[in-house]
Amino acid sequence: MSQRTIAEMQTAIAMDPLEPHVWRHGTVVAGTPWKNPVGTASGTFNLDACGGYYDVSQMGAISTKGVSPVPWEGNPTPRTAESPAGMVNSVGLQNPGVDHYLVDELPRLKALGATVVTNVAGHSDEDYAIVVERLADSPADMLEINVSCPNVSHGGMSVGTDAKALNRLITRLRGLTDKPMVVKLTPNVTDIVEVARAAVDGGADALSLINTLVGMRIDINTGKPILAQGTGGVSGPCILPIALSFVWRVRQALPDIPIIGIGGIDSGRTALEFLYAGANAVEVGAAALVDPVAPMRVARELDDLLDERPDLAELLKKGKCWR
Amino acid sequence: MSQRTIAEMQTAIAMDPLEPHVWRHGTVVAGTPWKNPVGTASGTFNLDACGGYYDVSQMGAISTKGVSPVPWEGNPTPRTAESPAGMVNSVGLQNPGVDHYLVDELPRLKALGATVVTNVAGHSDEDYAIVVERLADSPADMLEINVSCPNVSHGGMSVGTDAKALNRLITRLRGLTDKPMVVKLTPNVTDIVEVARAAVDGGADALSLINTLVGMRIDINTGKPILAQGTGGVSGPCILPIALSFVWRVRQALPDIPIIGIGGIDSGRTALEFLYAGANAVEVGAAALVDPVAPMRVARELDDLLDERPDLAELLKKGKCWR
Amino acid sequence: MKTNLFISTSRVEEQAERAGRLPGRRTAQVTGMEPLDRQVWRMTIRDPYLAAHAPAGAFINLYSADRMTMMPRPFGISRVLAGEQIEIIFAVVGQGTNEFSLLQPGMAVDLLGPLGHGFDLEKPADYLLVGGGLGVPPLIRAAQCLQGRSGVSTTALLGYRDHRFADAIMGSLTDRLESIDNASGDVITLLDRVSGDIDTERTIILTCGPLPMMRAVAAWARKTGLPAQCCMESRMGCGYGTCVACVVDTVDGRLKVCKDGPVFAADRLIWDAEGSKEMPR
Amino acid sequence: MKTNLFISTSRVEEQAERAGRLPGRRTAQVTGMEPLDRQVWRMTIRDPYLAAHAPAGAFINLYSADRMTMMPRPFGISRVLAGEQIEIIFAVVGQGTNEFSLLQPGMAVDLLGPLGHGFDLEKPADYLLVGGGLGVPPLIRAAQCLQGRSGVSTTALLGYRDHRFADAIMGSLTDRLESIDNASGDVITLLDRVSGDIDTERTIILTCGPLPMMRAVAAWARKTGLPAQCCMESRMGCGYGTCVACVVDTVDGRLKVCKDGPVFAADRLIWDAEGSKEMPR
Ligand SMILES: Cc1cc2nc3c(=O)[nH]c(=O)nc-3n(C[C@H](O)[C@H](O)[C@H](O)COP(=O)(O)OP(=O)(O)OC[C@H]3O[C@@H](n4cnc5c(N)ncnc54)[C@H](O)[C@@H]3O)c2cc1C
Ligand SMILES: Cc1cc2nc3c(=O)[nH]c(=O)nc-3n(C[C@H](O)[C@H](O)[C@H](O)COP(=O)(O)OP(=O)(O)OC[C@H]3O[C@@H](n4cnc5c(N)ncnc54)[C@H](O)[C@@H]3O)c2cc1C
Ligand SMILES: Cc1cc2nc3c(=O)[nH]c(=O)nc-3n(C[C@H](O)[C@H](O)[C@H](O)COP(=O)(O)O)c2cc1C
Ligand SMILES: Cc1cc2nc3c(=O)[nH]c(=O)nc-3n(C[C@H](O)[C@H](O)[C@H](O)COP(=O)(O)O)c2cc1C
Ligand code: FES
Ligand code: FES
Repeated sequence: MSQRTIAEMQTAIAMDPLEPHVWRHGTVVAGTPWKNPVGTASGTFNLDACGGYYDVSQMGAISTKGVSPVPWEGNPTPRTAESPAGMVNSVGLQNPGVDHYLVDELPRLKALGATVVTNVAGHSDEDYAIVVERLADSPADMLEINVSCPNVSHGGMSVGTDAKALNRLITRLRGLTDKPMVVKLTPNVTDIVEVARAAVDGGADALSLINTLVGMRIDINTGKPILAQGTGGVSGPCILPIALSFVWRVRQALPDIPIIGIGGIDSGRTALEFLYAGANAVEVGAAALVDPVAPMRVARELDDLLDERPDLAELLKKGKCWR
Repeated sequence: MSQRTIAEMQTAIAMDPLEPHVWRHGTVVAGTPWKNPVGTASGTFNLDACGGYYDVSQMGAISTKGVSPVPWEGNPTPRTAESPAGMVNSVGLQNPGVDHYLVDELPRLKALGATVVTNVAGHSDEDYAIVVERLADSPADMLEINVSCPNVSHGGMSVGTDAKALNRLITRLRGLTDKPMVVKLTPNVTDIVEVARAAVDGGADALSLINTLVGMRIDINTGKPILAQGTGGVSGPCILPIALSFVWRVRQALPDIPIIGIGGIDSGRTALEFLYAGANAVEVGAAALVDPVAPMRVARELDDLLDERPDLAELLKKGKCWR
Repeated sequence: MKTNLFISTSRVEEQAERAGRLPGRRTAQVTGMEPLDRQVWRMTIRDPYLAAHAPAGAFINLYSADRMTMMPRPFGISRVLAGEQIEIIFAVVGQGTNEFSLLQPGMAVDLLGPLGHGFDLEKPADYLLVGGGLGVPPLIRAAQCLQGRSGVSTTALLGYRDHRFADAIMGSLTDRLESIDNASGDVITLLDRVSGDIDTERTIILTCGPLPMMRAVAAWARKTGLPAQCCMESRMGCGYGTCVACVVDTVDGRLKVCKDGPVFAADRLIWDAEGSKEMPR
Repeated sequence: MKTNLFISTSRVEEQAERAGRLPGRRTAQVTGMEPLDRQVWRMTIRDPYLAAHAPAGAFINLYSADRMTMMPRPFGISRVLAGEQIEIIFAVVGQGTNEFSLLQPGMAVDLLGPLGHGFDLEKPADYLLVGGGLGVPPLIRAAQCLQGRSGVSTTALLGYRDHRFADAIMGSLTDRLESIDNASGDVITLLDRVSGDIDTERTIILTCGPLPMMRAVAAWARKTGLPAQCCMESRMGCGYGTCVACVVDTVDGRLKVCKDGPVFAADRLIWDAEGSKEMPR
């Protein structure tokens, strides 16, 4: 988003992100080919909502909203608060449950031709295991284990901040499926490398990071938090530099693990920063909430930027990353 | 910065932050009275630079740049990169050392009538101890132990992320001075409450938080980090919601410890959010870099906002906090 | 000053049409800005797609030009006007609305829409439009859609804090208008006043306003046996159905105000559930 | 669209004067915007304080109206013009400069300044103004300050990538002007060309441009035994001396480009130290 010259802005303006496009630069994440390196981030994509605005099959991948063993009600409202260049949410994984997902969103996405990353939520190891088992022979292309949601009281982030617990969980899930398994990490930790290693040692095929940072806003007219839940998770451009450094640090420590970079991406240029930080692919989250077409626009902008970077494009195509 | 109505904006526009002002709402931090609850944050105040723009004695307190036992050179340049609604810095505590500080900035600040919080830096327990000893009978009003700088390789953040090491350090420093001792915490930890407790148990009279979050930007033309150092510390409005939640969580766990809230404050309203989150005072950092008068403007705006909140104002005056 | 990454109304609308999609976020031109009251503004925007697709009860998202405040600001569409324009009426309550009030004709604003599922106006009926304050705009659009329909009558009952800023516009579109300000009572006072004239077989209530008001109107409708449609407010994360931030509790589960609503049948809403705790103005 | 929390030039300047302080960040009016080259603009701004206090080599910070990009953008003052105006000349290289290039006369921009410690022009001398590309603006101001001074002569030697966008302005202020573009050589070519005409006793070099160019000029000056003053660039965090981001290594230690500089004597600078690694354009 920075460093866009007039000429580049004119290109952006001239670009029609909805026009049929032949992707020139794909990527491969843990053996799964993506049409391009840009996916939607979990919780910021909904087929009925987004499908109206662009051809979702043309995304690199679609990471769907976290699914739990049974339907979850989520948290009380208000569930969002604005913050500078970002937002705080405490949706709390409201979702209709894995059974509904298997007969509704997943088959519809696959019928459209989308590459699907199914985001898995749970309150306990048992919950995660149930969902992973149910998905084991579904048409989902990849599973993304969300051990990093700050908005649920059990499971979620509490697993993702404890390397031992995480290792135990991932080891268990590894026994339940052969699907490529991505573990989604939380930035709310002292040592991301320790947690990343625990996931990889447990059998993760890839890592995705970051999930949201714990945050809040206060209503100065009441003196109380804006979110009914008190705190929530911060996302959006504001977390970009933080997310980049997490990806960078994990990449320095683990040169071979596929990484999906997430956090504050709102343009081809910010996506590219993640690729240079060592990510194999990226996902667009909050930016899609303020512009439904954003993920597709980011993908198109990145396709153009990669034209001028054949070395990087070549690495991605081979499932490798920039060092 | 949000929720400012036209009427309020006109007030802001009409306000002259340089006009002589009688502060109506002071605070007390660990026994030290502040003229108002707004200080400058360490590293974003320099007497020669800021003194030209406003009467620095009128701030609640002046937290000066971290001082080390000997002069430090800091990191190579570039030392700053922009990020959405914020910045990343890797200054690395360049400073002329405690001896220079004792004969130069400190006496000049005291001669002006400022309340001074001296920020202490070190690469080792020994370093901190030397500086604290040198300051023990200086005219500094408070000491702020910076165990949270992400930009130095030893000491700094490595102490602030390890509860045991922190407790040991603070216990040692406690033996060296009777001055009110503030410990400045880093947000780059899994469990802020554990670290906060370690500092308080070691003898901290107050806590200040947050220091910067680890972050980085990458130059997409070179594929390399913009900062010479690679990563740095993120500050500015972008970290506001994150900082608020850290203050809130520490306040929930430790109802009595005085807290100085820091992170993304750029207006009386954002300062007020910290007071409602449980802070006894606040400090303005990056906002001062993009508007020299910002700390004074924030203090003036807050003084007005506290007029309408006598309960809160009364608590602060007594050294207590909002619950 | 505005440097915008998004593309102008006409281009986005063309692109979307070509691709058979909904038009996404786009930059449109402000064509008018007029104060209706202290801190209440009437703004018109030129956007061909919106002008052609603006069901009563639908809303649009406006976005700040300052990307530091990035979230959507939803506003009900109050009228469609000649020249491919739509109108909104809004109060200045914070950063975003303050910024919008400073826009001048000729300037640009980013928007998304139309959004939401509006009022059901299918039936020929006597419509009672019960609105409070900044809840009146979607009812104005309802009145506009109903105007001139055969077998339809419209009565607006409007409650205001003080100045009756929407009476002039609403009055020109309805058969009857009664309004009241805080000092003299609320819309329930008005409902009681007109209740004698109501044909309970033919009457449908449409309501929009602060939550306590709508709760009272829904209770009144239940008591009187009239069907009521409520246009809800909620703090939104996207406004188009993707983030699940804006939910309200209904007998059919937690539904999205932005996509399943904002209009819900009064008897489907669970009025005291957690999901509807936030007080709209 | 701009909703600004900062106050207009005149008010801030008055307030500061009353308090005996420097004027802080303020909102000033753009009075002119003209392209000098592809992506190079000449912009004028009305600000009485700046017009009265603009030493050669001083710069100002401009700030984006989009608070998502909040850091200062420093630009050398190129001239003071009638009507309490100052001029800057800038290239579009990123988000901020792109936004500034879209400003129109009458629009507002936030600024801070004057900043920095400029050229020492005390001595009557033959001044050699050696500039490259966007390093020329502060030398234009130097020429303006020197113009008409008795016992002073000025020769400008300017190197450009391609178009010689500053020649017209500089030519009107100096006694002699030589310029060159990348295809034909660099400023060292020009220095060598004029070296025969130089009175080494009376000549002072002022230089500003890309770091490699200034390094070469400093080496040439050393060789020739001429004093040189270099106007440096550095990535800044504040621009007024508070953050210690912008340092450069000198024989006197790591100094701040924004406050101790941007002008330093060539022989005080340590040319190859880490502290000056960043390549200005
Ligand atoms: C479906 C719908 C239709 C609406 N129609 C109108 C209308 O026709 N006229 C009108 O004046 N207002 C309307 N509102 C309320 C309007 O959206 C808010 O007043 C406005 O978003 C406030 O923005 P701000 O930046 O000034 O306030 P800020 O408080 O600075 O906004 C901060 C954030 O909170 C959100 N927010 C603040 N207040 C509300 C609120 N009451 N409801 C929902 N979100 C809020 C904003 O959208 C923004 O994301 C409507 C709200 C909804 C949900
Ligand atoms: C003392 C000084 C005087 C200058 N005078 C002029 C001048 O007269 N004319 C002119 O065209 N340019 C000048 N520059 C360079 C000018 O400041 C940058 O080109 C401009 O800040 C780029 O902003 P941007 O938003 O377009 O770029 P972005 O890359 O989007 O900016 C991101 C951040 O990096 C900083 N930055 C980017 N490039 C540079 C650079 N080369 N030097 C320092 N900081 C940079 C910006 O200030 C901003 O904080 C000067 C720089 C300095 C330090
Ligand atoms: C409203 C909302 C809901 C989210 N829900 C989920 C979720 O269900 N599962 C998950 O792994 N991450 C979830 N996230 C986190 C995002 O996928 C992403 O990691 C985060 O928002 C950072 O990216 P961004 O800055 O691009 O938004 C959610 C984020 C938002 C804003
Ligand atoms: C350029 C810069 C230098 C800093 N130097 C110090 C320092 O020396 N000691 C310290 O404790 N914190 C230092 N900080 C951290 C700030 O004091 C503050 O904790 C942080 O920036 C968050 O507040 P903000 O968002 O208001 O800037 C520095 C921050 C910046 C931006
Ligand atoms: S606001 Fe996002 S689903 Fe309704
Ligand atoms: S830029 Fe901050 S000290 Fe120079």
